[in-house]
Formats: sequence, C-alpha cells, structure tokens
Amino acid sequence: MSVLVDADTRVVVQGITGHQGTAHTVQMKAFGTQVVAGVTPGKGGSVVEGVPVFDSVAEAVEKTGANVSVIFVPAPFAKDAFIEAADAGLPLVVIVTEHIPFHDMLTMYHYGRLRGVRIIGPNCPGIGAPGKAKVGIIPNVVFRPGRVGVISRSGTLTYEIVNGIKEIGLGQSTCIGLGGDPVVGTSFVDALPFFEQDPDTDLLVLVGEIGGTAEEEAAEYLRHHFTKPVVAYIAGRSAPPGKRMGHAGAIIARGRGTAQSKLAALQTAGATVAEFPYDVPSLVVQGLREAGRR
Amino acid sequence: MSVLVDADTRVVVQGITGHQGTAHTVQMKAFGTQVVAGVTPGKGGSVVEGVPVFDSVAEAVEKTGANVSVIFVPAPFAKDAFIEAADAGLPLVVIVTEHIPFHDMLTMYHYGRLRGVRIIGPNCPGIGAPGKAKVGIIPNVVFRPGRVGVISRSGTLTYEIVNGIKEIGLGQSTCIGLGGDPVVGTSFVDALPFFEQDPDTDLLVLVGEIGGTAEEEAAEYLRHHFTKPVVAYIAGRSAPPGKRMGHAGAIIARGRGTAQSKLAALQTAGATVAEFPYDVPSLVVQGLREAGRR
Amino acid sequence: MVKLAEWRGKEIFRRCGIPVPTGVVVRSVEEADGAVRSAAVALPVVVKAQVLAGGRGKGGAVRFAASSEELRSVVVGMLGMEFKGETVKELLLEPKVVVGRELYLSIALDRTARLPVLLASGQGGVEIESMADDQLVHLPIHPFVGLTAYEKRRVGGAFALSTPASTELGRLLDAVWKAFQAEDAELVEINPLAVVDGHLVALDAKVIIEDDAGFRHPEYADLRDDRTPLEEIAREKGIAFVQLDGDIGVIANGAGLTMATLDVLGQFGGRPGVFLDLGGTDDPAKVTEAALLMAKAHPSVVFLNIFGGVTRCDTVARGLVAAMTLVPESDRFPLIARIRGNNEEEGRAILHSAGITALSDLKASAQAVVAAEASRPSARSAT
Amino acid sequence: MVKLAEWRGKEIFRRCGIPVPTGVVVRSVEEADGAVRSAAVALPVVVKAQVLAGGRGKGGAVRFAASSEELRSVVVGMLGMEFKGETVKELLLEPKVVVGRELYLSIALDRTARLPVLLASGQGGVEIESMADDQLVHLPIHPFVGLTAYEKRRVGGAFALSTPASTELGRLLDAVWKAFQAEDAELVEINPLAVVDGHLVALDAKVIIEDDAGFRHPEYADLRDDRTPLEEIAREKGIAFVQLDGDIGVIANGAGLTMATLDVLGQFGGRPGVFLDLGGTDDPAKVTEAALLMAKAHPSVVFLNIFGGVTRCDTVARGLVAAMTLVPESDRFPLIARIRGNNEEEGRAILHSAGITALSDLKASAQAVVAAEASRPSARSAT
Repeated sequence: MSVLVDADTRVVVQGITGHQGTAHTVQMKAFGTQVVAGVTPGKGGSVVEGVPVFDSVAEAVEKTGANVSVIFVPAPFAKDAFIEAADAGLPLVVIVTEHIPFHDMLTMYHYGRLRGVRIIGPNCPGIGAPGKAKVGIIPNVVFRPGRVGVISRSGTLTYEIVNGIKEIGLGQSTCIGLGGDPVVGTSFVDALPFFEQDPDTDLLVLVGEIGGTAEEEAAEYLRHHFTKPVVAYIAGRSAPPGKRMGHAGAIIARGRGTAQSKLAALQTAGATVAEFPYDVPSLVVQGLREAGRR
Repeated sequence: MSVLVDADTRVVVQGITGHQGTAHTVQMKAFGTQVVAGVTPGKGGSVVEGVPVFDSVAEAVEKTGANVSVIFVPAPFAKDAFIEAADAGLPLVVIVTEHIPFHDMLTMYHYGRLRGVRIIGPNCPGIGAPGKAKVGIIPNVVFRPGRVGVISRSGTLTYEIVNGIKEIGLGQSTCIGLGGDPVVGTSFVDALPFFEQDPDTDLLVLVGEIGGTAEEEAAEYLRHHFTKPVVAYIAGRSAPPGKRMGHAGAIIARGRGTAQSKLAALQTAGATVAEFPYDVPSLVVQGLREAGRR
Repeated sequence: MVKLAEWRGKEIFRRCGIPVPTGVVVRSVEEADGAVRSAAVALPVVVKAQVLAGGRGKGGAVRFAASSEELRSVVVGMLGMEFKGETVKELLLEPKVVVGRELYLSIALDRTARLPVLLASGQGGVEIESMADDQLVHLPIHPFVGLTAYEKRRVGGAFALSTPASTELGRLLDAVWKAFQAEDAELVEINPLAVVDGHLVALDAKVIIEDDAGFRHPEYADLRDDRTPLEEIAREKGIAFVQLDGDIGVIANGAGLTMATLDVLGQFGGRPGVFLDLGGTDDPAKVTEAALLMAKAHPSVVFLNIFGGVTRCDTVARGLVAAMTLVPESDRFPLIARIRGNNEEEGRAILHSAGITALSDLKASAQAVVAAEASRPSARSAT
Repeated sequence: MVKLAEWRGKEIFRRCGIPVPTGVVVRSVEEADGAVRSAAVALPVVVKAQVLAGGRGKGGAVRFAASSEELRSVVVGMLGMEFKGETVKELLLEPKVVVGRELYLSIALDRTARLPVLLASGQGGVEIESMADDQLVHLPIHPFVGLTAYEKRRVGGAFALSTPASTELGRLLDAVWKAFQAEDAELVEINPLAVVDGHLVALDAKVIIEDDAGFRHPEYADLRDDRTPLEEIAREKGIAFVQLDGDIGVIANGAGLTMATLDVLGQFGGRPGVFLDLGGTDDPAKVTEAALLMAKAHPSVVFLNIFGGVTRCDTVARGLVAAMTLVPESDRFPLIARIRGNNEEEGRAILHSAGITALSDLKASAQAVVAAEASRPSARSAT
C-alpha cells in the first residue's frame, strides 16, 4: 500500500506539450508511472514521448481510463484546467503550477470539495511512492522503496532530506510535497490521516517552514490522533519578519508563523525535532529503532 | 427508527414571529416535537408560544442545541436564512417558504452540498414521523404511528393520502413532502435510500405529479436498489401541456414530464400504480399482505 | 413565467454585450414610415411580428420589404393579424442581412442536475425539438464557477467558426451566461445565432424570466402577456388559476390535490374549465376570494375539494357559505363541495343547511359533479 | 505583494462605492497652493504623507493646516522627509473633518479556513494588533455566496450605529467585499472607518494587491514600491531575491532549501545578506542569471547550494563556471559551492578545476563559508 497513488495510478498530464510538461512526463515514465494521456487544447491527436495527447480531459479519461491529473499549465489558465479535471470526474489532481492567484485557488479548493476532488498543491513537487507511481516533479534519484513517509511544504529541501534517507540505507513509503502557497489543497492536517492509516509507513518525516499555522495545526493533530514516530524539520529560523522567503506562503506576518512557534508546538506534540536538515536521517534511524521497527 | 427526524430532533424555527411561523410552531409542539428556539433578527430575547427567540441561528444553536431548522421567512430572504443555518452547522434544513427564485435555490442547493446540509423543500410541507417529531406543516390529524413510508412532491394531496392510510387502520413511519419546485434540495432518488434502510418502513407510498423527470429517475432507482413494495400515484393525467399547474415545477414542457411517462416508468419498475388517490389505501393493504407484512 | 417579446430580449442582449441588429419597434404604418425616413433602419428591411409563439417564419409573421411602399403594405397586412391566438400589435424592423451560417445557442435549467445547462448546435435556425441529440453540445454550468474555458472550447468545436467570429465567441458566451443570471431567466435562447459578414449576430432572442424572481425585477411587472385577465387577477391574490377548455370549475387547496381532482373528474367524463389552486391553505378568507374569482369565469358547475388540515372544516364551511352570498346573482353557480379533515361532519352539515351539496367521498363527489354538468347547458363565457 | 499608497486605495474605494473624502494628491508646494486656489480641496486640510508604513499619525506624517501659509510650511516640511526608511514624495490633502466615531473594518485571507475573513470592530483608529480578540467580530466569507445578510447584521451589531450610518452599512460592506475580490487583494483595510456628520466615511485605505494576480492587473505593474531595485530585477527573472542585513550571499534552488541554508549559516555565526532562490530549478541558465544578479549586490562571499534533481550536477557545474567568467572583474566574489544529486562527483571536479571550492557536506560547507566571511572585509555596498 501507499498513500494517494499506487500501481493502478493512471496519469493524465495537463499541459503535456509545454517544456515542463514534456520533461516531467519523461521522468514520470522513467519512474515507472503509467502516464496514459496528455491534454493540450488544439493538439489532440499528437503524441508526446509516446503519450497520446487529447483536446480535453474528458476525452482523455474516456479513452485512457486516467484517474489522476497533474497540471503544468501556466498560472492564468490553471483554474480552468483544474475545473476541467474536476468536471471530468478525476478524484485526485496534483497542481505543479506556481504563481496561481490565491483568489483562484479559493475557488478551486472549494469547487474541489464540492466535487470530491483532492488537490495536492499548487506550487508543489507532487507525490512519489517508490516502486509504484510518481505524480509530479520530485527527482527520481532520491527515491528508494522503504517504510518512511515524508510530508513537506517545500521542494528541493525535501529532495535533500529524502535523498538523505536513501543514503543512510532506508527508503520511503510515500513522499508528498504539499506546496508552499498560502492556500493549498491539502495541508499537513489533511494528509496526516493517510500516513497514520498506511500500513507501509513506520515513521513520518514532516518538513515545514515559516508562515501560516499549518505546522501548529499538524502538531495538534499529531498529539491527539497520530501513533507513529515523527521527525520534524522547520526551515526559516533565521528569516526576518515581513519578508516573503521565496514561497508566497513563507512570511512571518504580525509575529505569527515563526519557526520557533512551530518547533515548540511539534516538540510538545512528541515529534523529534531536527536542528539541521542533515540531522534528519540519523533521527529517523533512531526513531525507527526506538519504535522497534529497526 | 424513522427517517431524517426522530425523538432527538430539536427544531429552530426561522421566521417564528411571522404568522405562519407562529401558527406552525404551535402545531409542531402539539405534535410532540421539541421546538427549542426561534430566530427573527431584531426580536432576540422575546418568547413566542413558549419558545425563546434569538437574533441569529448560531446563537440559537449554541444556547439550545437545535439540530434542525425549519424556514418560514419570505422568499426574498430565504437564501440568506438558509446560508445562516448552514453556516451555523445544522445538518438538516426544511424550507417551507414558496416562490423562492430557482437561481437562489441553485446557490442554496450547492452550498448545502458543500457544507453537508440536507435540504427538504423549498415549497414543501416538511417531514413528519408520528410519535417522534414533525418539522413542517403537515396537519397533525393525518398521522398515526405505523409502518408505511410516504414520499411526495405535493402537499394537501399527500395529506389526503396519508389520512386515507390512517382511516383504513394503518399508520406511517415517516412522511416527507419534498416540495413542488423545479429545483428541490432532496428529490425522490435522494430520499429513497432512507426508506430502503429504515427498518420501521415496510412499504412506501410515492406521490408524484407532472413536470420534470423526478419520477422516472425514482423508477430507475426503485428497479435496481429498492426491495420494499411501492404504491405510486401521479397527479396531473388530465393536465394540458405548457401550463403551470399550481406548482412551479408542474408543467409539461416539450412533451416531457407527462403523467403517462411517469406511470409507465413506475409500473415497469414494479410499483403498484393507483389510478385514483382514493385507491391508495387499499393498494397499501394489499401490498403489505403480499409482502407478508400483514 | 414571463416570456419576453423578441425586441425586449434583444434589449437585454444589447445591455449584456450580445451583438444584435439595430432595429426599431413600430406600432403603426406612420411609425414604420418614420423609421425609414429618419434612417433609424435602412431598406431593405425584415419585418417581424412581436408575438410569443414560435414558427413565425413559416406562419407569415416574418416578411421582407425592399421599398417604402412595400414596407407600408407589409405593415398594414401584419398589424392586427392573429397569429396562433395572439394579436400582432408590435413589429420589429431590422435591416435585412445576408446570413452566412445559422447556429443555435441556449441556456436553461436542468432540474435533475440542479444546474443551468448550455445547449449549442452548429445547425441552428430550426426548432430545438427537431434537432438530433448528437447535433447538440450539452454543457452543465456550475453557478459557482461560471462558464469555463474548456466549455467554451467545446462550443467552439461544435460551431467550427472562422475568424473573426471564432474570436468573438468567448465574450458572447460570457454575455449569454450573464444575461441568464442577471435577468433571473428560465431560458435564454438565440436561434438563430447567425454569422453575418464573418461576425456573430443574434438574429432572434427568446428570453423567459422566472416569475418568482419578480421582486428583483420590477421592470417586468407589466409584461405577463401570456395570462388571461382572470389568471392575472388570481396571480395578484396568490392563487394559481389556469383556464382550460371545459365547463367545470375546480377549486382545491394544493397543486397536487387540484390536479388529482381534475384527473378524477376526467375519468368520469367531466371537462374541467378552470383549475383554481388555493395554494395549500384552507384559510376561509382565501376560499371566499376563490369563490368570487371562480364566479367571473362563469362555470357550468363548480367542484370544491378541500382537505382541512390546519383550519377546522366547520370554519371552512362557514367561510364558503358566506362567500356564496357575496357572489352577484348573475354569476351564481351550482356548487358541489367535498370537505375532509378535522370536524368534517359538522362542516358538511353547515353546507347542507345552506343548500350546498356536501359529500365526503371523492369518487362519489366527482360523479355527482359530472352528472350535474351534463344536466345543464354551458354557461361559461369566454372571459 | 503590492502595497498601495493610501490615495490609490481610496481611488479603488471610490470606484467600488466606498465613501471617501474628496482629496487631492500633491507633489510640490506649487501643487498644494493650486489645489487650495482652485478649490479642489477646502481649508482647513489634513496633509497625509503617502508612505506605506503605519503609525503615520504619531510619527508626524499626518499634519493639519488651517491657512494657505500654514499649508505651504507643512508641505515644505513633509516633502522629502524620511519616514521609517521611505522618502515622502506625495502628499494627500483632504478636508479636515470632525470625526464622530472610529470603527475598524478589513478583509484578509484565513489560510487555515481557506476563506477570506472579515474583521470588524466598533473601536477603530488603533492598530489591529492592539485590539483585544473580544473587541473583534471575525466572519469568514465564502466566495461562492459572498457576504450574507446575517453577517451584515453581525457587523451592524458590533458597530451599533445610528441612522443614517446604520442604513449605509450594508452597501458599504458589499463594496468592501467587491474591492477585495475585484482587485485580487490580499488585504483591504479601513482604519478608521469614521462616522462623520452621521455618515460612514473611509478616512484611511490600506490595500495590498497579490503579486500572482498581476496578469489580471497590469495597472499595478509599476507600483511595487517596497522592493529594492535588485529585488525588482530578480522578480522579472522569476527569481526570489530578498536583501537582508548581513554580508553572505546565498544562492540555492527552492525556497525551503534556501531558507534552510540561511539557517545553517546562522547557526555557525554567519550573517546572510542576500536570499536568492532559483525557484526549485537546477537549470544551468538560471544559475548563470543568479550569479550575475548576486554580483550586483557585492556580497563578501557567496554560498551556492544546489540540489541537482532533474539536471545532472556536471551540467550545473559547467553553467556555473561559465557564469563566473561573465561577472565583471569589479564585481567578482569568492564562491563556495555545494552541489548534490546526480553525477555530483563529476560536478565538484569541474568546479575544483575552475578554482571554485566545491564540497558535498552542508555542515562543512557552511562552516567554510562563515570562515571565509570572517577573513574578509565587507565589500557589500548599499545597492
């Protein structure tokens, strides 16, 4: 088992003919993912990297049985692309696109709820379950099948940490990058139950960053509903207030969203907190050992 | 057991200080319903027929534990009243108000879905479960506890038929009047599963009328998913096309929505069809006998 | 429901940004002459009778005029003509155009989905009933998100337009959706949506406004053109009143019960002439209103079928007896009443004492009504 | 994020139907004189420095003038003054009013609820941070239904207004919600919303526009006033560039990794001066852009930390070596690189050959960077 994706995942790539769409189609296929369709309006009938391209998501779903979409279309068109995917009945949509206005994202999020569509992202690296499927852009090289779950608000920092887990000789069950925007389809709190229920996850690594209160809410959830060991790292301890640190969501506003507040909450909830990103792998090993899992 | 309401039902009446609101509060209380609160903005603090009045639904819920709302407010204000009820977390809202624009009702319906609120109505008589609770305006005199479920798009015609069931010596489990508008919160298809699952319902009486395709869809459901006997009556066999027959939804448009089409569909689905409303009670007796329930 | 005349629909279209021809409404030959003289509309013109029924083209309600003389004779011929029961009082004059293609576009309500639905066809100009399903694009529109780009592409695919029409389509679709929402419409239909000189133009406009949204649209209060005068009076009193072809007046409370009463009469050979639904109430005051209204329709016999729920039947009976005394002598009608519910025996006794036949059984009542009608000559006038 | 000056916010308010005082923006004493002479604004006036920082009242950035002479001296005193790091270039002149009450109203985003949230308080005029929670009404607004009547009543309850202000409130709230949506705002704040002569007036306006919605708002393209010139150039190239207080330049790919890199440096006593996030890519062309941009900030030493995911590390290394040759002699900076990922050994070998320190361990790299900084005098100029 894994979280959200598995060997039956059949991916449609919205925006497959764009630079990113094409490049990551190659990477997802190399990972072993069933990329069954692409969608670019007006380019239906063509083939990109062996994947048939359709004019609409509905057609792609009908012809190929796609059950997950990954969206690479530019921000101004992302809302429409998502609604098209939702209307086509897809239950899971990973939105890689960054710089989507949060007003659009509010519509997308609530429309998704109405339609029963789970959104991962936007501005996210997506989901990877080694040996099963990858939907998104996490580099293939960092993965190795195993029993550590990873959930994160950042991209490359996650790749580093996931890679570190691999290098120490362990592997991952599922890694999810939730995205660094102020409004995300799936937050820590939304995703934690999946890992709690996943029999293939023994320990969870949670990678947070400054801004908002997602980590504090995660800590509340961990405290009351999560039984597996957790290793947490929070980026941005040294970030000054009032500045957007790369991610639209990474800003300390009015004294809220500091790394200190998040670290304290996670520690109180029983998570092991890593001071440096390079400390995560050894803390994972230690956590598994203490839990009798290694 | 009963459907949607039971002895734990605690009703808040929105628009309790209006003529209809007050009159039916008296009737609901006489039925034995726990009417715990009323809401009329600006009249908070007063008492109507022994029921405390609040300025907002949220306050009424907080102070009284109300878990169902019934809306009597005039049509121009009904949408806001419903959204207030939904935002206050009520899972069930019965809308008696008639003449709500369907554009408003579209918003209400989909917002209700988003919030997990079931709507009965609008323009409906509501729900009655003899011996438990009544939320709406079905006359108390027609009820008697029993094992016949009734589901209907009309008002007084239903009272007649429910009364007939009483007069023949039987009683009802739950009666639901869904309302005669083109857009209703709960259609036959939505409500049928409740009666299928209700252990206290042995047989269902379905009262339909011309217009739309709700009865045809109900027939499809009955055919595949309903195991209890059904007696159906459809009003409007003699209605001319293109005329609205009292209910906004009762119109034969472009040859669709005729009584003939509905009767045929229900018969094919195995329902016993009553030619006259006064035939329903005896067909109910016969249906129960054949099902070994009497 | 308020069906708007074509020219009113086109006014809405213009306001919402849907391109329409520049036209003039005229109500006399003089006005038609003046419109051409003042260059408000240029010859040759198309003259369109502003009636609500469909099929105007085949029925002679749309004609052409190339000269002022021809226009005068066409206008004289059309004003005052009867078209499917309507008298032509207004004509819309528009410049005659060369139509490249005819498309179909509408938005209406899908009750089952509880969503507005857009219908589009590349083959317009014929009635939608005659279109094959596979010629129609059928797109639900969610009110929370409106028309989306992918849906517009679907319509674009069905229309297969060239530029500039193809580039105009997106804005036109937004405008049609805006018209549907802003006007609280039940139906917005453009048939045909034409391509003229490469551009999209709405050559016809069918807009139906929902009655219940009247509180948001006082501007339509005077436009309920498809009701008879009695239906209009009833509407103001909150009574549903529908005039039918027969002679029996039916008063009942509740739409379903009223329909069922009609059905039962029909089964016994009765021909209902008035459907009067008190609207689910047994309020004696409303019963009085109904009796007075019914009298004006001059039915041969009236069947009153009330299920007394909230009010007691004796109260309803007393209200009815009082009402009958208020009906003018000339408008009196034989009445057979059936009252059920609370205190029904007492109610029937009161009616009997007042000389009104009062029964309890629906079947027997209906048979009595039909027998009473058969024994009388029709007294119903065409009101 | 684009913070709008007060007068721009008030222009939006006016367009959306939020009442604001009639004011004039002036940029010189002559313009201020002219405004009074032409009666565009009547004395006595309030003169408000158009800076983005808060606390203007206490900080002398809001003054009054009763005569033309006084206005001239106030304007001379305020134009060009420094206020919390901003130079005052524009002044807003408005008629001085007698304020009855001061209220607070804003709409912002609640990330957790994923809903806009309206905050209202009957005690305005002070900063929201200083308000007690029980003084604030907190109302989520669902974008699918907008502000509802019951929410307006809640605000009305908090404000406890008399007429006519109480009757104006509903429309004002709709207008604020409209402004929030139509302008793609992150924040619309009216503090104070004042009662003047019994009417509601927005005496201040704070509007922050979301950057990402820029494609819908070309009108704000030139208004990113709170960025340094280098930050502005970076934004155009899609690079997140934040100037901080220290001397070490940090280039990394991905916001989280860049922040983590800063954190590690900080732990070893390093003081980062530039946060440069390539945005999750390891594209060699972008690395080149970043190196050239970084050079302009004149850091004392640069730490490049790249996790090579998609591209191979040797490709990234070659791009970096090429980039360093493009940096002008005067802007050269010492560089310590850490590259991980695909083909990392080869990548490091390429960097070594070009004389660039290349390590693999983050901790060791950070220590080396801090040591390098300590051994150099600061070369960073205030760009």
